[in-house]
Amino acid sequence: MNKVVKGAEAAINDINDGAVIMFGGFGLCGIPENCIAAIVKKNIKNLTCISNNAGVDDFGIGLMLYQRQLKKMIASYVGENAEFERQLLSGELEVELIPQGTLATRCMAAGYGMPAVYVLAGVGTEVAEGKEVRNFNGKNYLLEAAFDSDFAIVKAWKGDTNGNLIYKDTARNFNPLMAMAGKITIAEVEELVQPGELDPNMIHTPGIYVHRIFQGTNYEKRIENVTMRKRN
Amino acid sequence: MNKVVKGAEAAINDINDGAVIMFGGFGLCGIPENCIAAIVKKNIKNLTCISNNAGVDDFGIGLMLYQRQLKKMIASYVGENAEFERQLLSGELEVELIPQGTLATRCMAAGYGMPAVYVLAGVGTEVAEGKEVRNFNGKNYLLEAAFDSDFAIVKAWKGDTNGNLIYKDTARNFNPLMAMAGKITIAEVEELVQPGELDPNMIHTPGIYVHRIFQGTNYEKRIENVTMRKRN
Amino acid sequence: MALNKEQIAQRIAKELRDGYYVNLGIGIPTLVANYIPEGINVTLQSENGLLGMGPFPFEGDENPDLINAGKQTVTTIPGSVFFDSAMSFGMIRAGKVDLTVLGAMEVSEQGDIANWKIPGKMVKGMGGAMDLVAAAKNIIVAMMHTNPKGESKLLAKCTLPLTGVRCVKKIVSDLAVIEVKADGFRLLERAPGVTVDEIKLKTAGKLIVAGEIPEMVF
Amino acid sequence: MALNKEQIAQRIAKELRDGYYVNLGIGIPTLVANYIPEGINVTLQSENGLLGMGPFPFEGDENPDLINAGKQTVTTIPGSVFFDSAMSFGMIRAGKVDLTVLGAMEVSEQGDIANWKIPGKMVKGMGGAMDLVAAAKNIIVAMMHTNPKGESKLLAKCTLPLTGVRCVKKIVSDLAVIEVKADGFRLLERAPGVTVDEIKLKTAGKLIVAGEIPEMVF
Repeated sequence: MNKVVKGAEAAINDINDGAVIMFGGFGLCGIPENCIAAIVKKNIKNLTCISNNAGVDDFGIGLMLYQRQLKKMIASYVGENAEFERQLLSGELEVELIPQGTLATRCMAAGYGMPAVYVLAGVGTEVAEGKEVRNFNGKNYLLEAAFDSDFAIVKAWKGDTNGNLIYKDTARNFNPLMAMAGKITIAEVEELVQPGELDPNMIHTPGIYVHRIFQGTNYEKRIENVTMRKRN
Repeated sequence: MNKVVKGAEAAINDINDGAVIMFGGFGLCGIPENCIAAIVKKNIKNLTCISNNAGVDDFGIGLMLYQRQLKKMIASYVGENAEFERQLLSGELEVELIPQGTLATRCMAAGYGMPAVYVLAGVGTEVAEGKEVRNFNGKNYLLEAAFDSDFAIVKAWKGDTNGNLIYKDTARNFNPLMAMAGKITIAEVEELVQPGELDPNMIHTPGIYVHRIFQGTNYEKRIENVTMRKRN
Repeated sequence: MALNKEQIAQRIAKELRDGYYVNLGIGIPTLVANYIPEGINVTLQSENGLLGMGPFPFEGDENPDLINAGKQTVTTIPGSVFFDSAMSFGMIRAGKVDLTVLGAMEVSEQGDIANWKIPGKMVKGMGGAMDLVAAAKNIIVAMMHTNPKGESKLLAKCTLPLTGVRCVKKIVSDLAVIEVKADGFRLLERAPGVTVDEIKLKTAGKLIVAGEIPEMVF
Repeated sequence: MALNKEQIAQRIAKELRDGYYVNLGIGIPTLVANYIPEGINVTLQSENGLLGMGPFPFEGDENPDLINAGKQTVTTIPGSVFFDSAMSFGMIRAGKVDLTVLGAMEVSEQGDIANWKIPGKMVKGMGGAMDLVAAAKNIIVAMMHTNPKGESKLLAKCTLPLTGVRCVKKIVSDLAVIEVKADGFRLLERAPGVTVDEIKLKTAGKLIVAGEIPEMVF
């Protein structure tokens, strides 16, 4: 059982038109740049994407939008993307906007074998339409289903050939949750090491959840809002 | 806001008769030895304990059993304890046995603000009696309520004065889950350090969940089944 | 004189208590971090997975892996901790975050809030706002009392799609500090030089004025 | 000749496939780890929070913080990982563990299993057994075909409180390898020298014998 693949092209080799894919990352932070580039290059169509955001116009998932590879986008916030708004308003793109914590929890539920979870977010709003509302201890909760995705594609800082992953800083975000949630999980890492090189106490995603892994190249790590303070 | 208390006696100072307390640990591995000793010394009565196991006859929660401090025990496995069996069969002790994964998940649910969770364990068995069974995608699940405990007492390897915790090896077990689940969470650690000394990427329990912390002393760390192989 | 954004942030900062864990939304709420009172220690939570958020980095120190929920570069402080998004919203949902400060397009006299969507016009998404308003123990809204056309944003009933129901506890606007009570908007404080009559005029929802209304003190 | 415990473990080990994640219960199942076939790489999961469980430690190397679900001292191997109990049972519940091997007091011809309680006599608790049998993709039971009194443990219906329903896929006993099918226990292999008639005699549930039944090969 060798989980190591040569690169992004090999990793996404069996992703076909119409697939449901989760992409880790928050904005452009912690996104699987190599796999996104490979999917753009291969021009796979009719994809359903589950991702917190939709990238920006010329980077991240925005590249797939530009090529009209997406049939449906499931996200919590898509505010940085003019092409997205255009496709949405023109009806070319189906969009499901869901609360960020609900998005995260529906990924976790899939990874933990829980078919659905009760959450507070969205009760009394249009998010609740058509969903079960249930009162526990005087509070109303919505029942939200676990995600069912064909592939989860995540980006980690370090990984070993067993598929164990460690994330860095806020680039962790949705990555460990989606890593648990894919029928097939693909991880690209900045540094791929041998088993035993990672401290077993400090691993965020156990390798049992990861099916393919490779060391990515040329990470651009674009920053959306560079915000700084002056040195005195 | 100072979370640091002087020691176990100060940490458990406001635990009174009748409290519902979670204790971290699996068997004798990763149990909060100092706090257990303080509760035994103070002889607090009528406690409801939530813990995977009930210690052994002369250590861990077994010490509380021996002093008849427990009204009710909620656990998954209590096989190492003759006094436990005696109190159970005589009716002195109320016992609720629940599947280990359900125990863990009910703790996690409390820490994540989920009022109840659907799990597979126990469907079609006596564990399911009186509980909602619901079919999702062709499989039956039981609805299990999040735990509601007054105190959670956990043991970590290292902690900082903000309450951030790191566990070691399989002594992690239920500790991070219970740490999230207590109305008041008390952490005893082998080494208490200043903020900044722990790598922010490698913390298992964020301090927001921890209300009191102290560095414990004289850890015995008794091993239940020392099992070894011969050197060739 | 109506408050400017910095002053709104400054007034909200007075609501902080020692030991609070606080989530600050984008815009005016972010500015609150600049006015934390002396002797008060608060920990900032950023819902993308950071507890103990520090100030913006110095030029050249920006780290693309370290951003806040507004996607701005930030820093850590001693004692910071990173976690995943499920745990982040887990601690919010479990009520561990003491205070959430966020902006609003509309607030109703029942405490409903609308701040995520203008049908047919704005489709950016709710991000974490619905999770925060549904679960935080205490929610303060930072907002302008009226929109650019001069229309009140404090209404009897929200007209825009809701973000959350009966959740706002307090409003600090450019004109007033208002508590949301069972029977309506209760006026607590006026901006310096702003009259009760002006606030009444600019509040479309039911405004309760009981006794003398003091001016804010900075 | 009936198999001894080591041989039962050895036969079960032949069911392992390369890349499997496996949870081995206490008793005979634990012994399976000693017979993993050449060229087959399996990773052992211990439900107290360890993936990649190594052998018992050498004398003097025991670590009280490092035990298995049977509370025995164990070791790690390169690539091991620790996690909490919720994640441990999460990966089990999500079907990520390919095979669970555990003991049983009774198995029914429908695949029900009883192994945690004898009313009025044994009240140790189910530990993780109910979670494992409810969720593992593939469950093999390692057991003696009969109890010490000679009574069959493979029944039409379990008499003891159940651990799980319709979950056992295969049984390896001291006498036979049996697959649990929709219509009953299907005999696949005999222990060397054990006759089909003896297995029939010692199986209280419905035994399906179709064609020639080969002897196990070791």
